[in-house]
Amino acid sequence: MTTLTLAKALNAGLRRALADDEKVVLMGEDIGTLGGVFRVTDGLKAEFGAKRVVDTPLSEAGIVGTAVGLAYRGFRPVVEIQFDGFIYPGFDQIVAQVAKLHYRSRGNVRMPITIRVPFGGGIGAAEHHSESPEAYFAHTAGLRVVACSNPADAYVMVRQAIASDDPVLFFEPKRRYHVKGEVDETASLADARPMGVATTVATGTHVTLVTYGALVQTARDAAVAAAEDGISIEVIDLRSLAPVDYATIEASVRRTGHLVVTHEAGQQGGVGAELAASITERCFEFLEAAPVRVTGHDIPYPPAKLERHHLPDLDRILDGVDRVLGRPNSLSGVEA
Amino acid sequence: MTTLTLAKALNAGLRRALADDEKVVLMGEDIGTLGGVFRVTDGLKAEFGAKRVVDTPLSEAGIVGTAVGLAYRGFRPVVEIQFDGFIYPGFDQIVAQVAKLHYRSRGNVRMPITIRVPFGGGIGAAEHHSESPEAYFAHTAGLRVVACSNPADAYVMVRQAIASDDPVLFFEPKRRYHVKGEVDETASLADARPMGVATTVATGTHVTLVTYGALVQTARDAAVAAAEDGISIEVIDLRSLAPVDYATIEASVRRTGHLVVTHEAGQQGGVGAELAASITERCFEFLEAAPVRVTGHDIPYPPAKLERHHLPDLDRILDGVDRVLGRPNSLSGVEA
Amino acid sequence: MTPSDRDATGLLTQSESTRADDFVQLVSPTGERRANAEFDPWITDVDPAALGRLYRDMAIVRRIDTEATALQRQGELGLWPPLAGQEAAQIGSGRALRDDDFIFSSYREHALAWCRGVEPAELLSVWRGSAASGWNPFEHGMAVPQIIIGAQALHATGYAMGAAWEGTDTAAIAYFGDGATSEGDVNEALVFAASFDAPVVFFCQNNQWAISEPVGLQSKQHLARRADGFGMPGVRVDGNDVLAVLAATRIALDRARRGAGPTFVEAVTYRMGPHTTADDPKRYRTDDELVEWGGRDPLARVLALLDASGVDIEGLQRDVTAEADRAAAELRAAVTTIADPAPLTVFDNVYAEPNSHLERQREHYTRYLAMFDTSSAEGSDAAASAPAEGDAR
Amino acid sequence: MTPSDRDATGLLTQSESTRADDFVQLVSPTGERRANAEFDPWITDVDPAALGRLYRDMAIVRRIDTEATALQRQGELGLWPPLAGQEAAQIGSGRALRDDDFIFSSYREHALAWCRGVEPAELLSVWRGSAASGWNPFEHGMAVPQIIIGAQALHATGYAMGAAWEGTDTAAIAYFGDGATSEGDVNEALVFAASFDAPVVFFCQNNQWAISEPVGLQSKQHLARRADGFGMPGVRVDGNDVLAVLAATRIALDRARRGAGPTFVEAVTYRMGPHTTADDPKRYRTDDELVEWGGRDPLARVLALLDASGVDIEGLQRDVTAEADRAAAELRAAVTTIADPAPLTVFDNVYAEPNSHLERQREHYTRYLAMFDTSSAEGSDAAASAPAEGDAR
Ligand SMILES: Cc1ncc(C[n+]2csc(CCOP(=O)(O)OP(=O)(O)O)c2C)c(N)n1
Ligand SMILES: Cc1ncc(C[n+]2csc(CCOP(=O)(O)OP(=O)(O)O)c2C)c(N)n1
Ligand SMILES: [Mg+2]
Ligand SMILES: [Mg+2]
Repeated sequence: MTTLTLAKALNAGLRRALADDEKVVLMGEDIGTLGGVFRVTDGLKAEFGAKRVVDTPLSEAGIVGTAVGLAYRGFRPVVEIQFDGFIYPGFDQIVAQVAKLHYRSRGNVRMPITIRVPFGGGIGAAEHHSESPEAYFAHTAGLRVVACSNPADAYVMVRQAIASDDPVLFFEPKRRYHVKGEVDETASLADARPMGVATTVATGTHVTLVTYGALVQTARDAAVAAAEDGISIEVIDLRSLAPVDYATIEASVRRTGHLVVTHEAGQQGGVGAELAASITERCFEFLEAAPVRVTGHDIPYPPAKLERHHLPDLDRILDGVDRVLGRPNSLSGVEA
Repeated sequence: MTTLTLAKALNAGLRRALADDEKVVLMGEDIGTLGGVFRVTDGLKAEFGAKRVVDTPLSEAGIVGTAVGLAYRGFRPVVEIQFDGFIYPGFDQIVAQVAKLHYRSRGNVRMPITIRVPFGGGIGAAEHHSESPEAYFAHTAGLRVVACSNPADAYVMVRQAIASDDPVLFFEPKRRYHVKGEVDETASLADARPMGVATTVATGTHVTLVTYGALVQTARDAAVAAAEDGISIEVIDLRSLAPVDYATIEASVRRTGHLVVTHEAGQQGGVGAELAASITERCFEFLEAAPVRVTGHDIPYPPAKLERHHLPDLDRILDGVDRVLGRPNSLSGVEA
Repeated sequence: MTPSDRDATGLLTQSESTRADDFVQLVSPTGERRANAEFDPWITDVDPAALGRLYRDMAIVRRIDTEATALQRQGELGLWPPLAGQEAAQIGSGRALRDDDFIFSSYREHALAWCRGVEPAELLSVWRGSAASGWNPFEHGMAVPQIIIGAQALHATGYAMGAAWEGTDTAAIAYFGDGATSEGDVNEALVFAASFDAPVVFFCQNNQWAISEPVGLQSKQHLARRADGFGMPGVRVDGNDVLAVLAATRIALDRARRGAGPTFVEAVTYRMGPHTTADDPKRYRTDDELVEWGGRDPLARVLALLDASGVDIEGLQRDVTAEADRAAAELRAAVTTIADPAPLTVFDNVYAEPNSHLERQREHYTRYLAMFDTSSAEGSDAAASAPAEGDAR
Repeated sequence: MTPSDRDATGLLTQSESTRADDFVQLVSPTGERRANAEFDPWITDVDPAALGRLYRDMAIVRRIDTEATALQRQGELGLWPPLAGQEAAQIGSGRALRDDDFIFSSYREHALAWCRGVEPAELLSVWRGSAASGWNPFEHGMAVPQIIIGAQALHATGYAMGAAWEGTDTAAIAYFGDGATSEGDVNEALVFAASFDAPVVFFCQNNQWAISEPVGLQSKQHLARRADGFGMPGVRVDGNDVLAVLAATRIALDRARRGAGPTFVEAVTYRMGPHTTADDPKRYRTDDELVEWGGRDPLARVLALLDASGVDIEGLQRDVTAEADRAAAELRAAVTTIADPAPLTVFDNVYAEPNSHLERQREHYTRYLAMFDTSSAEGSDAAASAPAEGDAR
């Protein structure tokens, strides 16, 4: 076991992937000489050379589109999108090409492309630097969408994503890049938990609280705080947003009868909508209350000084828990 | 009252908007001389000139991006995206610019841009010509998203969209372009039903069936067929996908206790997910069963010969109705 | 503050020539061979026999194209984008390629598929609406057709980058139209290709139209001039002159193989037919234009040149016509061999690896189909027994 | 088949010069005035007094920039992208504009905001993280800053199209960097501008770097050469020479106003500071480079020229320094006047018209906030009493 920050765990995972498979190439803006604006690729260009760790021109469609061509040629490109809000110029290549080429070619052409996206807010950044665009991709057939929340997962999941023959949108909780955790750098991928499987990070009996990325830690904190009030929360780290590991969530909700989903992205059509709808379909008779969503507002990401009024935090999550349990909460007495 | 096809009703609505406000300009590929590949803008360039009905270079980001500049200058651009599947190259300009500029400029800059999108399948077309991308936009704060389903609405709603000071994604059910209906070309916008309000197109007591666009007709047909089996379906044409007129749906579901949502787009994170989740939140104690979604599969749009195995049709909708009512259906006996 | 009303020149450079015939032509419309010191050395191997083979290719793809259009009119195909008029541009470039070079085409490059030995059924299945694509790209060195305008230019660039990184001298070629040059993707491809010295040829068929829009709406400048600003050579050739196209493509491929980077080739040609069978070109262009371009036919000039070289062109035409008719007959026959896809194949190949969500959807739909039919839905004829829209329950 | 190993030339044209100093320069780094027959007539009005005013502008914006950087280091701003080194490029172009011209800038054009009379608090509020934007674009003829690289080039083009359609002779100007030229949006803007003869100036500040990436990664060709292929003139000027920039921008604006269409101006300059205060340029560039560019300082050469013209530059410097210090003090003072935004303002201005969904969300969040505090959440100081992360319930 080594103690690494999440960013360094990703770095180690990428290094390992580069070493294990010569067809793995990293591409992106400022990922080479600079090592990425978050230093996730620090040192990798020096170690593997400019043809394995490629500083590209400033163009997201260009990066993803050339990655498609490289995949045609048998490479496994790992693309870094510098910040969440800069993924949209590459949207067409992701949604109309990367996602569809395996289908379009009747399985002849594989798109083992990993698209790394530092995502989410809470770092006091400027506009377009704190977005949570994951729902767009979870709605796109042909893509897999995952989000890591801790160093150990980051190290393993990034390698799993690269090893996957399907394209993977890999979301990294940027505000947790510098948080440390234990990483087992010796464990083999074969033994690791598949990236499609969720993790129950705290067990509980009253409420199932599902989230992913940076909010996993907040959810755990909420569970600890709630325990003081005698409320037992089971926290599930979704890890895979598409497909979702419903088996784990269902089993939990059947026991707790209550579901709260929280994410930073807006509510309308967010990942929480799908979770709430699907769990209602699958567990209707077990639900004691409607699933509650605690999300960012449906607004453009606000200026830094206001972000704490946008992002779900411990208090807002607990308010959601109170709501699902019918305890006094901010909407008590409000007609639904 | 005049009898017009949906395409001709849109043409009439656009003509009226061009005549009423000289700041209205139409922009798009092949919309001028050709009159659009669906002829929706037929004759308008001849009537209003090449500075009001503008054939643009072949670039969706270019069209939307220059529309932003025109809006800055006080114009009300109406953009045509030739087919649903070609909207993605313009995604960044729509999501990061059009949607956010009013917020970003603290209300100083308005973006009264209408983006017309012929959408959906069922016309035997090639790849990228039958997509249903509406959920991406419904998830995007700052946009309004509407879909018309008949000539009368088309005529009025396109004018309302153009008159709106907010950007509107305007979805047109392309497979119903040639279906005729009565249009009142004399009615004033002031008296018209606001585009944010849903329409109950068939009343019923057992099930609330919500849809939009081309499937509104299929849903009506389903209601007629179900009536023969003694099942009474209330059909709601959503019209506005963002924001959703929950008042209308809630009132209906409180009576029927059953909700079915149907759309052509895939299920994961589709508009139906939001509707199911929101109605569950708002009407939990009235629901007798989990809301059912009848949607396209979560696959890239399939080749033409398979599209009827992808698109919801009358039978699949009725199967969903049976499911929500607990009658024998395709999933009878399947664990949820 | 306005010292003169003429443009400042100095470094405010802008090239002037936008004459339509400002291009390399090796064979005139009437079949005269025009000497060109730069290009001639690249086609010294093209003797009358070789020229006859190029003629044969062009005649056959023209015939295939006509037959496919007819098949569409008869309801056998859902859509067809005709290549008529662009035979020289496609055959001249296609025959310059080596087998290991990789083609990233748009939707109209049927002649390239012909060069690559794509079978008739493979060619038509996608236009019939029977399959998402017709052939295995790796069997033919040619990607599946691209409908999103310009997207394939980036794919070709990435492929070429990879081929170079592997140390091979394989090249990639991207086909796109005049309209496509306005899309960001094509321009970004030029940026990447130049930056990485990618061994890629950008082959732009300027057929004068993007559906109803004339090329002048996309650019007031010759498209080949676009290249220079991105740091690569550009060449404008008579795209109806198969020799000029062949030479230009060979020059470009040679540069690519030598590690000298990308080249932009603009082949000036004309789409003689509609944009697709769904298009009505009468709404936007005149008969005069058709007549004018008809006089620059790519096949006629080769025949005239062969004639002047003493070749028995009547014999050639007879043979080629017979061959072309056979190809057309094979095409027609192939249509009927394209099976309707089985319903459940809609779920195939969405993912390369198991996907729990999609497997569940597939299972549910299987159960749904089973309600209508007791025979298996997996069989290729199952489509026939699946529910029709509006079936009574 | 390979007749020679040199490149075919002929129409395979590619321009050769990529020398860094291949640009228009009117004042050398040491202050010598270089005659230029094309450009000189455009700056005959710039007498020593006018030149002194340009110097003053540059000195003040440099001081403002330094102060803002200091404010960021002291925690008063969240981020600051310094303009140091680019004063001549920004002031020279900014002072060429007419009041009714409209500016679409990137994030680094603080000197343009200065030219347009943007108040200190308006300038800083967005970098403090207090507001989505600082000023009303219509009050200053300058759009809100753009962070999405290149997007504003299309906005400027559309604005210019509209201004021309209205029959005015107003122009628009788009500012972007060398890195931005690789984005599709910038290239599409060139396409649209040329196609519609839009009265727009594309002003590219080639400051040699896009964060850590040198301009050579984006293009091996001079960026100004990009213009020609799109059908517009391009000019490359010494961007550290305020007179060359002024003249080039005036020429471009004149073309725009005359209906002659767009122009591309490449101003060759250098970012002396980090990309933003969050950047560490030591990781990717050498001190030598800084020293070299330091020798081409845009202010020093103007002083030298003024000196040679007999101006009392010590007096000028004294006055300007005092003025700059006042501007810096005002900036510092302004920071403290920027109120923290009230919590519920997060919901303001998402839509211009009533929106049922958002109103409900706002109402719910209002109730939520009310749980923590009995005083109004609407007041501008309410933020202070809003819940802190991790507050016990
Ligand atoms: C991104 C995108 N936008 C629009 C279209 C619709 N469309 C199909 S072909 C075409 C014109 C293409 O013109 P050109 O590039 O000249 O190729 P040509 O058809 O002439 O071969 C258009 C606009 C598309 N397929 N993709
Ligand atoms: C679409 C997009 N991609 C990436 C970024 C991240 N980013 C911000 S500035 C920058 C470099 C810009 O370089 P250049 O255009 O030369 O402008 P400069 O900063 O030098 O003024 C990058 C990559 C962004 N803001 N937007
Ligand atoms: Mg064309
Ligand atoms: Mg730069």
